[in-house]
Amino acid sequence: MNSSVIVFPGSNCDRDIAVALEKMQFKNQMVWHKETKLPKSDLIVVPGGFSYGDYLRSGAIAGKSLIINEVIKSANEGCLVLGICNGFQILTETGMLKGVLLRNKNLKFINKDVNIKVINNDTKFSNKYKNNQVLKINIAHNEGNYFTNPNHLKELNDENLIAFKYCDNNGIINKSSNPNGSLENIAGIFNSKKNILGMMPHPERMVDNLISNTDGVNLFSSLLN
Amino acid sequence: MKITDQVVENHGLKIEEYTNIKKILKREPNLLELGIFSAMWNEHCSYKSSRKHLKNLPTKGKHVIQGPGENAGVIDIGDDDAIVFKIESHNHPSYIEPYQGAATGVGGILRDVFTMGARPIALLNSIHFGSPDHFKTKSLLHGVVSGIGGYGNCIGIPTVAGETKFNSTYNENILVNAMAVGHAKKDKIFYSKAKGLNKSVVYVGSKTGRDGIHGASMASAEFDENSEEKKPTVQVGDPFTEKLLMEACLELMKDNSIISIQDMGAAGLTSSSVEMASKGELGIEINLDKVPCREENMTPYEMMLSESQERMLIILEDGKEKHAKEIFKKWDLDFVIIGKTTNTNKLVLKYDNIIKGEIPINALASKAPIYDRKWIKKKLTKSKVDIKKLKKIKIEEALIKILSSANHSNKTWITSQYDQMVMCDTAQKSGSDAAIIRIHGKEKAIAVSVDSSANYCKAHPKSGGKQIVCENWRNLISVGARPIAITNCLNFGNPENPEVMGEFAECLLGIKESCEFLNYPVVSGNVSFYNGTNRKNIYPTPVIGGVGLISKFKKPISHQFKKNDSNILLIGKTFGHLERSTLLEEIYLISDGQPPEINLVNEKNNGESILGIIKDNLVNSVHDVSNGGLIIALAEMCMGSIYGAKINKPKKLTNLLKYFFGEDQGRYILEIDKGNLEKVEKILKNNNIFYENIGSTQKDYFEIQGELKINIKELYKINNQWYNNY
Amino acid sequence: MKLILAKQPQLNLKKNKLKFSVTVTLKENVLDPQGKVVQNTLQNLGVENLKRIRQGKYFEIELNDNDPQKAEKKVDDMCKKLLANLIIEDYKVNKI
Amino acid sequence: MKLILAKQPQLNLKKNKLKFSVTVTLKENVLDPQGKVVQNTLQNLGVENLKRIRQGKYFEIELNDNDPQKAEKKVDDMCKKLLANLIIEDYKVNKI
Ligand SMILES: Nc1ncnc2c1ncn2[C@@H]1O[C@H](COP(=O)(O)OP(=O)(O)O)[C@@H](O)[C@H]1O
Ligand SMILES: [Mg+2]
Repeated sequence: MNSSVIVFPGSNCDRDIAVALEKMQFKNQMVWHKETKLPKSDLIVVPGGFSYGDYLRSGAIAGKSLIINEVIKSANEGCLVLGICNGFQILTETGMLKGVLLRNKNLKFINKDVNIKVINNDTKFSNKYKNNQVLKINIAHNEGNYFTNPNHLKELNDENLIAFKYCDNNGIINKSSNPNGSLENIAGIFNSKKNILGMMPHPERMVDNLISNTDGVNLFSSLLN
Repeated sequence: MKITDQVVENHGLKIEEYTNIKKILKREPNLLELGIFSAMWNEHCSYKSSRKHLKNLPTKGKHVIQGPGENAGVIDIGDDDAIVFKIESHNHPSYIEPYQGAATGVGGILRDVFTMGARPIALLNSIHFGSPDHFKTKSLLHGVVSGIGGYGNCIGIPTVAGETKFNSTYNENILVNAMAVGHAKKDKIFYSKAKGLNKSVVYVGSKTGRDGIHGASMASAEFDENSEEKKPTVQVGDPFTEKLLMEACLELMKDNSIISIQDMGAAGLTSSSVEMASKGELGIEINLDKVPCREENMTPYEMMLSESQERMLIILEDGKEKHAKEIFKKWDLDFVIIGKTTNTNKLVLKYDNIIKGEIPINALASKAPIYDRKWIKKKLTKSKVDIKKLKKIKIEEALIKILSSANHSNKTWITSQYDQMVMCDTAQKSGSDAAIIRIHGKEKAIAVSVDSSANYCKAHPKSGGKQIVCENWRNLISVGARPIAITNCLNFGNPENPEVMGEFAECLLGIKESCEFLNYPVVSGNVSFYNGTNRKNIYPTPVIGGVGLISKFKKPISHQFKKNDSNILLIGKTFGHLERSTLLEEIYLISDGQPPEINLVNEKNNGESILGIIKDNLVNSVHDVSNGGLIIALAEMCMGSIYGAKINKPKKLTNLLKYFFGEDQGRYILEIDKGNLEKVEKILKNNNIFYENIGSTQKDYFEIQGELKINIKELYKINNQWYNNY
Repeated sequence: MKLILAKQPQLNLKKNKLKFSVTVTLKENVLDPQGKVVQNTLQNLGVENLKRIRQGKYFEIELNDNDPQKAEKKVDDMCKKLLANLIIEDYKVNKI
Repeated sequence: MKLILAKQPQLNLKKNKLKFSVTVTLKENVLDPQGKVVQNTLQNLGVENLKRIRQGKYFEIELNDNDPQKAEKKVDDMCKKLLANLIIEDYKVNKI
């Protein structure tokens, strides 16, 4: 499977995702944001980091880059797009995913391993997980507080477009297992065609037992499936 | 402008120093030249008070590729890998503007590391605040922590370890020391020494503004009245630009374009150009019209003394300008040839086609003053505490009080604000004795830790200096790493005060002794004097940053208990040294006793043996015993685990407070499977190591027979409340 | 007690509502990394004749006070105490 | 060339300098965690009668244009294009 990772000035999880993709046998290419053409890809990843320093609003400036138009075009043609952390923020800024990511409720950067629950495993991104499976995945962000309007929230629920929700060890979704104030504990969402996934947790950090765990592996193997 | 005594003084120079400048120049300097002298001759750049003492530190060893004298130290970790690291202080700016002060501190030390061709792989910090009750402490804590996180998180380098302490000695002068560690290829290290004539001197990075011109010694009286307003002494960090600068430099470093490279740190363009020329025994000519400026109408004086961040100076090989420029253009950074190397051995500054300043390089470097300041020896206090006379306290109560105190509380509130995982090589995060970072794509890893002990150093600087090196060494040993080398940040008061100077001199003697004995050389460092106000100097606070190597990294060793019913061994002798202990300080508010003694022979023997035991895979967990003594160390091994411990009452030492809270040095706790006990005991006996079998692990409870029994979840809670309630 | 109070219609409170805006900006010579990036981005998006953009903070503060002068003094105090760091920032208070 | 240009008095530029301020605030129904924390902190510092604080962004934009109306339109465009996220934010432009 061919993948492309878009690199913006200030991206800093680009190497990490590339390592994970290659480990999972993707044929990966890095694509610099000034480029105007995307290599042929089955998967486009918009990685985490601080594109443009997170200045103005996280993701806002990257959302205006040249390459983004290509990403949108590919997505419209059905290409899979995965936005992680800052990548999720960028995808919402471009409108590819609805809603916004606000400052964390406690106004602090949060880095920790959190539990998330698989809400919909009937997608290209999650078919190797079980529904309601609890994963332990690292988060690292300032703005992960997902917010959207009531209509869209209803759509997310009705159409089963929520990918992951923050939960506790036992899979219970409640206020105290919500790290950042996110609406309904949402940690990741799909677009209506389910070919775009945006998520705050970092699956690429969870592919190596020596460093963390391997709870992120099945996201990549789902894609290969 | 006429240079009066007042102008000289405003530049932080002594009248005798000014006389000396005139003698060297054989004329009066102009204001620009005076500014340059003041930047180069101040304590920060010239090390005029410390150099004499620093010279004695051991700086060589079989792993040392580059010792002190470059932007950072470099050590060999086998194959073609090298580790580049250094620590630096940013104390004063952080007190004025904690967020930006701390952030730019991180930015500065990162530049020191990637300047040498290393990709930074870890950040550490040592931060000291005043008493939690002091009205400024809370906002300083918040500001500093978010500043450190803000910079490191944005640039994408994990902040993996550090230390945080509170003591009223820092009420008016906090300490913010940042350490950076990078990885380079051994044959691709870049130095600041200029070479060759007529080479292009290139300015890259951010534009120059009026930031931080001359910090404290600014000639305020000589500018117009609103100049004070115009010249903020605190810089704003721009981690985004630094990230671009780092990537651009590392990209350019892939081939052979660079002759020499130097970041613009303190005293900006002045010190970077002088340093390159001085090391290369060359001259340098700069055309100031070319310097990219952020603001209008900047004067040569301002350009030369600005401390704007995120800038570098590079000397390029002939014909490489176009290639280099393209790289910096790709990263949207300024790239301007501002001068060339010359054979005049002078710094020549041109502006408007006129020579505005001309100073022999050696006048700024080798002829800078060096002082042998007066210092007096500290007498060891005789005061002894009679424990029997103190108010009785239950062991359990003392334990809980200490675990819930500011200094001994769990630091997750801080560390969860730092990205510790980015780069995906952090195998052990903060919260452990030392962090472990895997070398990317390799089987080996390094361990890193920073440590200080102002309390011990205040009591007896030499023992304190000795102790802190050992504590740092122990932390690395505890995670199974062979300690290789250290960097040090020496935070002291006013060196013109003979007592402070004495603290400095003696601390260094202690550091030297330990480093020599342990074969643990100093490869880089930084001195920060004048910490204190109103004649109140801070406690002497040397901070040691150590790097160790794990050649075959299979799994991280941490201090949490791993299994049920394994044996707990205490390595090293317990005498029950309670003077200057955490117990006395936290419970009885007594802190004027002697520090514990260091026995370097035992220290080395214990450490080496444990390293061997870890290598042979005979332990489940390891922890060194430090502040708070045995009981705190044991409690730490329980917290965060599902296993606690059942500890026997000591057989010999009868005073339980002494046994459990004593701070005797050179001790470790090992958790050993029953099946491995015999093997481990044999090794310990063969190596002549004193040890005690003090109990075993058990589920759920931390217990000292007949004294206390606490649920470990409860302990964890107690240990985690302080920051959240502060 | 509290609950009951909260449910009371807050009519009388409305009367003495005062509203201020505060803008906090970096001092002239202080680097403004955000403004710089915003300016570059707009230029790349084709906006011409941009001379300079500086970014700052904005606060809207509503007070249940009725003396405008005292209230303004209070807002001024807040700026000094918390909203602005006078070493690198300036601020302006406006009644709105 | 450049050198000479830089030294020319920049009088003619001054003439057509226009300056705008932009404030960007979160829409009424969007939670404002920053404002809330600022408000709590001030209350803890002893400030009384605080009804509400909302935090937003502030921009000062200088243009080398001479038609104020066209310029204002341009600033309005910048807001729509980049400075504000209209899903959650409102903005206001003022000539200053
Ligand atoms: N305490 C110390 N121990 C050993 N070396 C030191 C110490 N302090 C400074 N040095 C060395 O002196 C040199 C100059 O230090 P410094 O001025 O802090 O460097 P920089 O110019 O990179 O900021 C460096 O090589 C540094 O490693
Ligand atoms: Mg340096």
